[in-house]
Amino acid sequence: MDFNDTPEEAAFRARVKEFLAANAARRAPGSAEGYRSSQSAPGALERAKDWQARKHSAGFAGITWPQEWGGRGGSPIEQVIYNQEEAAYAVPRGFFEIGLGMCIPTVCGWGTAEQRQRFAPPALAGSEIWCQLFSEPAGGSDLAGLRTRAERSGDDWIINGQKIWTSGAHYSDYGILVARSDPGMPKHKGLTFFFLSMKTPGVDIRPIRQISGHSHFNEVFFTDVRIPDSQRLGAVGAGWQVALTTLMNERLAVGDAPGPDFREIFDLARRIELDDGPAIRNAAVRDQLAQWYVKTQGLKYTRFRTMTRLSRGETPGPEASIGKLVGASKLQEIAAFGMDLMEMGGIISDPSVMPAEALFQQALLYSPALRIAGGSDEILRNIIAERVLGLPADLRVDKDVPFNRLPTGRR
Amino acid sequence: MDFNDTPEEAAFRARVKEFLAANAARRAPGSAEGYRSSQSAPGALERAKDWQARKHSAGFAGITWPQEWGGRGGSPIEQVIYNQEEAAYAVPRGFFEIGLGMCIPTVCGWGTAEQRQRFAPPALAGSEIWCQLFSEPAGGSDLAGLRTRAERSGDDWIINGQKIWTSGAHYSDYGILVARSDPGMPKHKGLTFFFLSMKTPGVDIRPIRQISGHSHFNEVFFTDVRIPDSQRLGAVGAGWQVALTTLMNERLAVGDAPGPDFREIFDLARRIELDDGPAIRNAAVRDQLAQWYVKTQGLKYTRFRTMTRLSRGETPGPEASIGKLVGASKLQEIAAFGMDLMEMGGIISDPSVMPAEALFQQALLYSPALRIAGGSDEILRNIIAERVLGLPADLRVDKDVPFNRLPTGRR
Amino acid sequence: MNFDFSDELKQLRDEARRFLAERNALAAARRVLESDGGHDAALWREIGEMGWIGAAIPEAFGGAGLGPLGLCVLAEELGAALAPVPFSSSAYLASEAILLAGSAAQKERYLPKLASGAIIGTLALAEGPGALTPARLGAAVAGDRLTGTKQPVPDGAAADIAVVAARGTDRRLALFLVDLAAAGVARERIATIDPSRGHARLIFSGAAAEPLGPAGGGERLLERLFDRAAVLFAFEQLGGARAALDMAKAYALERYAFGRPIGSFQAIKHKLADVYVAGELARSNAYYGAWALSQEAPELPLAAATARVAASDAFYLAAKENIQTHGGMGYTWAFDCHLYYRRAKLLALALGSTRIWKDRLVARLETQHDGALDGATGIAP
Amino acid sequence: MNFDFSDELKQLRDEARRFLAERNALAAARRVLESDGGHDAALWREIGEMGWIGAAIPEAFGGAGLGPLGLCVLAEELGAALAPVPFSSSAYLASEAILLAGSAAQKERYLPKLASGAIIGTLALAEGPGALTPARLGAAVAGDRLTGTKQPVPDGAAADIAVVAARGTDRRLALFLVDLAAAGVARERIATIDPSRGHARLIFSGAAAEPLGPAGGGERLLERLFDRAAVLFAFEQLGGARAALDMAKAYALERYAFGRPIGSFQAIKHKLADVYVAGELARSNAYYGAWALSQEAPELPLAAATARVAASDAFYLAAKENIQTHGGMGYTWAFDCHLYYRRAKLLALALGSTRIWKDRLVARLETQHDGALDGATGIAP
Repeated sequence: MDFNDTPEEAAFRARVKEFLAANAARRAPGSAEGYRSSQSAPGALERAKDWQARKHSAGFAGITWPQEWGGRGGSPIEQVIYNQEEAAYAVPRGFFEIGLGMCIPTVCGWGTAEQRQRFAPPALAGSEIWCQLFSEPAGGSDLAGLRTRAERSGDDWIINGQKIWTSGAHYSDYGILVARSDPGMPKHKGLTFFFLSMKTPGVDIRPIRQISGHSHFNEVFFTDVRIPDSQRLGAVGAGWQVALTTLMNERLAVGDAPGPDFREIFDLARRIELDDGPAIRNAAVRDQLAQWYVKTQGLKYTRFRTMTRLSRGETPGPEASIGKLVGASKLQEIAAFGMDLMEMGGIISDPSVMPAEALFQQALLYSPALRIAGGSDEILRNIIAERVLGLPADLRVDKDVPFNRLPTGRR
Repeated sequence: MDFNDTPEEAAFRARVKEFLAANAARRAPGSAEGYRSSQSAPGALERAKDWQARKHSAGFAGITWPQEWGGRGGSPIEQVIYNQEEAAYAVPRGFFEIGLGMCIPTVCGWGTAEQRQRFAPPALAGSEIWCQLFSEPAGGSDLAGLRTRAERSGDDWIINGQKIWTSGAHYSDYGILVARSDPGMPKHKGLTFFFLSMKTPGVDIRPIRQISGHSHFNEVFFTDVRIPDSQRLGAVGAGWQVALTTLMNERLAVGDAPGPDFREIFDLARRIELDDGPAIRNAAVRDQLAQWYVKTQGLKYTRFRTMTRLSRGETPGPEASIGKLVGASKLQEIAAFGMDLMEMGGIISDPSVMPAEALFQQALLYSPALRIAGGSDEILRNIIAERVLGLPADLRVDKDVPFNRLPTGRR
Repeated sequence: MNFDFSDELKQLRDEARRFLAERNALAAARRVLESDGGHDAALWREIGEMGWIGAAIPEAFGGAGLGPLGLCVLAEELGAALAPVPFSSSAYLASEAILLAGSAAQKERYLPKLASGAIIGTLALAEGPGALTPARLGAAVAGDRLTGTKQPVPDGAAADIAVVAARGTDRRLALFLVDLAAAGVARERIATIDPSRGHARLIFSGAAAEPLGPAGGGERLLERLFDRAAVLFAFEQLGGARAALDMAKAYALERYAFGRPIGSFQAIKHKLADVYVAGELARSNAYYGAWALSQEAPELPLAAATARVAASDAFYLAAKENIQTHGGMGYTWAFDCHLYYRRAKLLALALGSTRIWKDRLVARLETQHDGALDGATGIAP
Repeated sequence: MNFDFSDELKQLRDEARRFLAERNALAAARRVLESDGGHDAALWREIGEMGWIGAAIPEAFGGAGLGPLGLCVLAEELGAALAPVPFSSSAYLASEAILLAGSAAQKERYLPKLASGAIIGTLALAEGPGALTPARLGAAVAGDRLTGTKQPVPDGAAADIAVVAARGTDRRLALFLVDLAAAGVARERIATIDPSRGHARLIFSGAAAEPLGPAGGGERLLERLFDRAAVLFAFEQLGGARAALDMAKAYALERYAFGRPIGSFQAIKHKLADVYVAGELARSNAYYGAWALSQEAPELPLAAATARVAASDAFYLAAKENIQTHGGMGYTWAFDCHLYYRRAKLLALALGSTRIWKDRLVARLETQHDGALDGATGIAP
């Protein structure tokens, strides 16, 4: 039982460290970077593309990708090592994960050799960005409940409908799309999968404003959008199977959600005075701190167990699935508790007068999204119960019924 | 907004107080009476019968029953007032509630005039005790899933099967029974309802030992038990409708579950020393105490709201349904927390050396039953969601299928 | 036993509910949120005309003389509608403070205008993040001049007068009445987590301040004021909790996933059942607080703390799980879920956190005679 | 990164699992429960023969020399099987105390017999209900004679020797070794919530006691002993949590209600998902504790407190919700659910409540240099 790299891992880590030290600036410790808010900073996209190009030249883009796609042909543990080291640096994040983690692997897996050669290298080099057009307003947790129509018209398909929660649609060059090509078939059987240029006429992108005031997601409207059949991935009606491979490519989460975590609430408790002395001396505060520490460390060492499996070339075990479920609620609790420690003044959200630059107040507003996006708490518990514990799936009324006969609500 | 009785209620309360003062001894405050354990004390049954007879003579048995059944013809609020006052006295409890609250009303509601005359008066006077034979091993929360067979044989029915969780079967004279008369019908449609003497040949009663060591429940086995058709209540196949009327007669819970409640944990916190002083001075303890106080008072004033409705002759509102759901978990938490305050010595269950005569240790062991018996936490949340909030029922696969075609598990 | 509001008060409640629905107070709250406008002046005027603001102010001072129970039923409806008006600041805090401690002259001078809504009052207490104790109080009055900075002051940009907590000449905590239009008062809007209610920073530099209540009596007076306000805030929170649950319930019935309403999944059903239970316990505790408040009962301090803790937790839970029930839609700006979530946290901190109130609750229990605990066994009042 | 046990230790774990299943340790626990017999002597003998008890005792003293990681993997299996043997008392407490503080002579005298199981050791610390502080300690040694009463002493009726915490002649807390068969020792079984493990009251009236470790070093020694034991107990608790979840899972699949397995209802699915999550977090924390223990790392005190809190809560949750998942059957004596429930609470109090350990955890964090918190951000070890 040790925390050391294997000799190979250590060598790789050393190369990563060297590259980062030479090419990027270290992140200030405890820096209060709001949830993804840095993405909307001016010039962020350009900086991100530049950084991706540098990573690519140095061979650290697409670490786990096969070499024939332009990747490094490395192991998942190498990707984890890279991410660990990069996390200490102030580099742009959040622009390429979806494209490189989900879109391009799908295009490469289901597309032609020409398509692979055309799309993989520029994505890897950061010159083309991809987004994923799956979710719909009527869908939510029920991804396959999508209604966007794809109708055949000669060698083309005509797309009409609406997607939602599309991260980065506004700066993406291409997107992958699932649409319903046959509403008379049962839900999972009438879907077909495409990719398209986001500049195609009829594509209309509108940002969604979140509670936090930021807009990290978009609605994307399709009005008679024409896609050539050559941009279909997989067979007509086999869109669900293709989509499943996309979803299986979800990258390993390495870090926690950005925001106040144990360190921040512990620091606050040490600094702030309650009516009867420093918060850290209050037994109720200590009790609560200890519980979060236990969770925070539990998640950390759970990741270590996952890394151990990766390091051996094994598939991560079920323990990898609990991070977001535990972390999102913990973040929301810590945000609210931090505000409580500030008492009547805790509602102020002006960073200039608040401890931790109002990080707790910001987190109160963005943490609800983390309990929902990318699998709600409820869906994650279902997944653990079914895939890890082997309990039966929920009863389904929507499996063998033609999609257009399924009951729908007003929402 | 006041807590006073109406003049009529006050007059009734005065008569109750007078009766109790003249006929019973006051309960010692904070007396540590274990969960129903007093029922198994020697002579308890005789004392209970004697007390019931006295209540009956004084007109306080069957307060809400119609006078033609021998009752008082009073109002629900009068029953509540009686229960409130009686709660302060050390009188036997727990032998007649099921018979008078559920069995006899069903017999009287569905039986003949002769049956009413034959069975109501002795039940009311305490000379005959009734039990309810509904639950089965395979049933649990799914009451209608019962499998005990009733087969017609001339003017009789032959009963074979097993009931479980029958309180008081061993001291009961009669019982009400639902059995399956047609397993080829859907679940709720093949049931028929009976009553029978518990002395009928073929009835075998075996106590069930609980975690706590007590046996408040029984298994009842039926082997070729013969019941005349005249003891059928309701039509053949209409047993479920009859059973529903029984279940609707569930009496209003007035008190909390016996055991350590807020007062006991508060007293313990004031008396016991932690490593750094009296527990009551510890902020984490105070925080927890306050939360239980809020729940305890919330339940108390919720009962006041129910009583207000009863006092006006209205049906209790949805607020009446939350008592057991909140109270049972609270009891389990208080028990565990009380033990925690006692630290390493908290595991001792010998009453002679423990605070509160080991009431917390006892409650740890009997409180799990309270989260299950009479509607599990999960069933109660379903009931609140469906009947109070109007959310849809769970999907049912067992509604329109012949009972003998339903899937069953190994348990 | 009549543990309920009178028919007259229920009628007032129903009227309030109808009026706020007609005026679409929730949409007004959103307008304020979008504009950072502080409050809806037109709605405030109408509310004043209907006599709501002065519900608990005696008729002799221009109020409706309904007593605090009148404020309770109104508070619930204002809370459910998220009405963007300075009601709590003016009615629960400023008016109540003057009623509790004002001289006859002060009452005559301020209460009629507060009752009609002609002027807005508020309480200026907090001095930034952190618990405020008498020892840490920075604001001070020398002679009749106030110096110091208060933030956040609810409705501080719109208020005409403020009751300000400051050290008196004797260095002890006292309350003072300050005309905010006078010289020596500067104010700036400050950002909070709930822009549907305006908050300000008040900077006093030698502003004229007249004592409210006896010198050195400020601490006791604040405690009494907070106990009373805790009950009124609890009703506002109850209303919010009710509305958030109604919103979640409606969405759970309308929204389908996997071919069925999401409200048919136990994960949603049981979540909303728990929200309902917390709301009912809070309601029952708030009713008891209302009784104690209306009777000036010795039980008020304990009842107020109990009502406060229950209502703060119930509203926050309802608002938080309303977002969760709405899924992705729940965290969009366009849906109203966040308005309740913001307001829930705002109100939970407005009179100090539940941590403080829980500690206070136990302290009050400790000083009760032993018999007071009998109530907890649930047998009799 | 190799955050896992070695293949050798995994093999030991698998053997232990197989052996305990073959011996049906759970049925043995029930027999002890029914008979109040204290422990299963035959099982104890076999375990001793296999070298488990001395897993962490150096070979020089008759042990297997596997170090504490050996005890960790065995503890998990003993915990899962609820094995009714005095393993924790003898191996985690008595042997560890002698290893930590014993003189060469004491080690030579006791460890080989403890390792083989020929004698049983225990720790006698608590003096009835309530937190034990040095100031409250009643047991005292004058000269070499011990007087005082200890309860509950785990395996106190079966033990041959006890490590006893008492005041020394200098009035300070120290540990002493006492031969329980000697004069001046009376013992009585006492009832606890978990009769599947025997506990006793030990009454010392002038019993011979020899010092273990330096005079006045008892407090520090106990703290070190408890930190080490906390990790070992955590593994026992992990095993219990795993077994209780397995039991609940199996029942949820086998038991049908409303025509479907109860495990298909979200109320059960999500409950068991939460139990699983708590168990995984506890497992990860326990692994870190095992690493710190095996390395004698300076991180041990903090890691031990973290592992202890996580494991105590996880096992209790799993045991409690296993009963709930079983419904009515869950609270019958005949089903095994209550054995896990009893054991969970027993172990959660055995080294002091989680309240104490949480406080200790924060105290240890406070004394860490700032960098220690970096771990919490989850980036690197």
